Amino acid sequence: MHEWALAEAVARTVEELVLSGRDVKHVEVVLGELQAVDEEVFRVALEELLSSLRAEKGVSVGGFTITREKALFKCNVCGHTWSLDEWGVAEEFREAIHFVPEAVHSYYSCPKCGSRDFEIVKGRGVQVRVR
Amino acid sequence: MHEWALAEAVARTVEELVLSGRDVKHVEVVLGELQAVDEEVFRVALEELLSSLRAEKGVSVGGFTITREKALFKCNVCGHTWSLDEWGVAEEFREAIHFVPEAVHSYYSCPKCGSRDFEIVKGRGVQVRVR
Amino acid sequence: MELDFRAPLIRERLSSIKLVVPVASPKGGVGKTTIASALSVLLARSGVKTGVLDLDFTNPTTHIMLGVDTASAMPEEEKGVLPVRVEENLELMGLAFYTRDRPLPLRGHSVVDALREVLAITRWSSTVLVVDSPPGLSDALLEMLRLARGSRVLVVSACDKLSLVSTKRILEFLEHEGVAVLGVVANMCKDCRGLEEALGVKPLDCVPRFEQL
Amino acid sequence: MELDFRAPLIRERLSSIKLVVPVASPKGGVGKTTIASALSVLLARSGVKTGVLDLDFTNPTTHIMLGVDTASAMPEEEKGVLPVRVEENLELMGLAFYTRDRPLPLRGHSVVDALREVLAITRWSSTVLVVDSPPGLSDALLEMLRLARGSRVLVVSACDKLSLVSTKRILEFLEHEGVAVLGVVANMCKDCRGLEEALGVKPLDCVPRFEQL
Ligand SMILES: Nc1ncnc2c1ncn2[C@@H]1O[C@H](COP(=O)(O)OP(=O)(O)O)[C@@H](O)[C@H]1O
Ligand SMILES: Nc1ncnc2c1ncn2[C@@H]1O[C@H](COP(=O)(O)OP(=O)(O)O)[C@@H](O)[C@H]1O
Ligand SMILES: [Mg+2]
Ligand SMILES: [Mg+2]
Ligand SMILES: [Mg+2]
Ligand SMILES: [Mg+2]
Ligand code: NI
Ligand code: NI
Ligand SMILES: [Zn+2]
Ligand SMILES: [Zn+2]
Repeated sequence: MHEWALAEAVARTVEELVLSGRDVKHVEVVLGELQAVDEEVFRVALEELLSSLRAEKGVSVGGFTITREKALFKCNVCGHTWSLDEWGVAEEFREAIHFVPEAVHSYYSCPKCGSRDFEIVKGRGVQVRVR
Repeated sequence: MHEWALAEAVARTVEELVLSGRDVKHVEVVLGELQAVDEEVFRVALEELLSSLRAEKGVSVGGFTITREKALFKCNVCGHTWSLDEWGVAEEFREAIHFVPEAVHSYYSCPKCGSRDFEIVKGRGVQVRVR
Repeated sequence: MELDFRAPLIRERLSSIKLVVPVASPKGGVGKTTIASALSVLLARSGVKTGVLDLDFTNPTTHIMLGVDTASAMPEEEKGVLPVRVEENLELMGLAFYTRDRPLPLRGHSVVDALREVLAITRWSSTVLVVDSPPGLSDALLEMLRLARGSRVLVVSACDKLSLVSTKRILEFLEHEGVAVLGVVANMCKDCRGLEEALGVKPLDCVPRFEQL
Repeated sequence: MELDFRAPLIRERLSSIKLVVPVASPKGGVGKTTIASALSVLLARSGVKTGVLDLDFTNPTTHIMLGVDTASAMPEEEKGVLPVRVEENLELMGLAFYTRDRPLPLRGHSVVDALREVLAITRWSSTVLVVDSPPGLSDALLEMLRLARGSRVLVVSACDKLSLVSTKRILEFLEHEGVAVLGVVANMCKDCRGLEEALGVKPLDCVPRFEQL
């Protein structure tokens, strides 16, 4: 539950873009499934950060939306691709992966060949798209 | 001058594609500027390899063309992008880079900040496109 | 590197640190973890607020050298992540708290992503950050130097032939990059003159081999 | 991994080799290069045609251990590249022939590209290929094991705490990957029983610390 810090990263990026002269109409924050960010806690944090950004530094954006992206994995050894629906992460390891998604390589394998040499193709964690 | 081996790699890939049932109408071999492959020597080698492939294994392709791709670099430290025209590789290092293009990181730097932490964005070496 | 939304926050996190000291050598086993740990304890005990980052993500061992048990100590979560308190003035952050003794096989781009994530969420309360680097001149060290260009690198070198050529390489590399070097610590050497001749540089110190270590 | 036009030729090059033996440990300085070099010389002198690949691209040192001077010996070019002849039955290939004593800073994806290029163009005339791996569980070792899945890994371990946890990690990693392990060579250990207890595995051999090495 360090969603505040993740929201802070988004707010700092928006701040830098606006201060560099970019007119930011809309911010889309994509939450990748693997990191399992708590959307509500994140939303409240980002709202607070953006409002203080407006109040204290006069930096404002049109608005933001939060979307979700399914996780997709691809094995470098056998080429298999799969999702968390097909092969979940055990409960006890989710917190480590929540803080550092790459920790998934210590706890999770390709369901087809068992290798830990795979790519997180999609849905790793927080991404920001700006319009 | 190991163009024969580079042509052999192309021939082996074409062979595998055809034997796996793929109808290969046309092969485009792209020669990236950085590796400085000798086009003529490469062409003669590939022609010989493809004709023996046809004669010995009945594997044939429509035809092949050789195109060239300019090299483009991008510095990870300062973001500068540049080409070999702007900043050439010293003559004495070209042979090493000809055999292993990644050796460029021992002999060549970003012209703007001097860093050797850069990406070879385009034009590294041999690439194959099949239709 | 494409724009990464974590970059501005990473800059802010690192800006609170006065000095970043990567302890590095492309050669393995010359004493990076030992020297980084000893240095950080010395700094802490002389009153300097010191942080240690274990950058050897695929084989973290700094916590063992600092006597921190990853099973019982976890970084606290408070508007981010707080490094683990080792002793007064000394805090440690690394992936071992998340992966423990398990293997963490990572391709280079994953090392970069993990490093950016750690540097974005970690809230240091230190003035000096000692970075225990993995061997090699690859993603971990390159990305750390990219994110903290004002770093001053402490190069650790043993005195055998393999180490000397390795030390010459990283000194040359750091010179190209325009990254500052604090100097070379000669470690486990019977006699440091060989190193001086080979490198043309006087070692900052000549740490002997301690039998019982 | 996207299709790489070099893949079929790499398979062909490696198919002429009966046994690929990566000498590995995620820990640096445990003796990978020393054991890989000693093993390859022993094999060659017992009549086995042996090749050595220095996989430590960003800090190659195997040629020094094998006494090969990269300034005077270059791989010959003949329909590809022939490894350098070290002695009868022993040949060596690595990037040091191209980059010598210079630093070669490489991000992981570049290590992969360079390895594929070397394996595609190199024409081995050996039955056994000993691969001197760099420390860490990253691109070099992962890609080598991906390209040569039938490898049998020789794990080198020292006996101190840092090495033992590192050895446990790579043994666990290789088990997940389903990659065969020849065994563990205990190196520079005063007494190997500690290793046996910690790993629950009997070392293949217990190589002492040779003072003059
Ligand atoms: N000065 C020293 N005296 C005795 N042993 C040492 C000394 N420095 C390092 N070592 C030992 O050498 C091994 C490698 O040291 P380490 O710090 O892990 O090197 P690196 O981090 O460079 O791989 C460790 O077992 C460590 O205990
Ligand atoms: N059995 C041994 N006795 C004495 N010195 C050794 C022994 N094995 C390795 N060394 C020395 O230890 C250092 C590290 O060995 P090296 O083979 O380079 O390890 P790695 O390749 O695992 O990093 C080298 O200077 C080497 O000469
Ligand atoms: Mg290093
Ligand atoms: Mg270390
Ligand atoms: Mg290894
Ligand atoms: Mg080595
Ligand atoms: Ni959280
Ligand atoms: Ni050539
Ligand atoms: Zn798989
Ligand atoms: Zn630059």
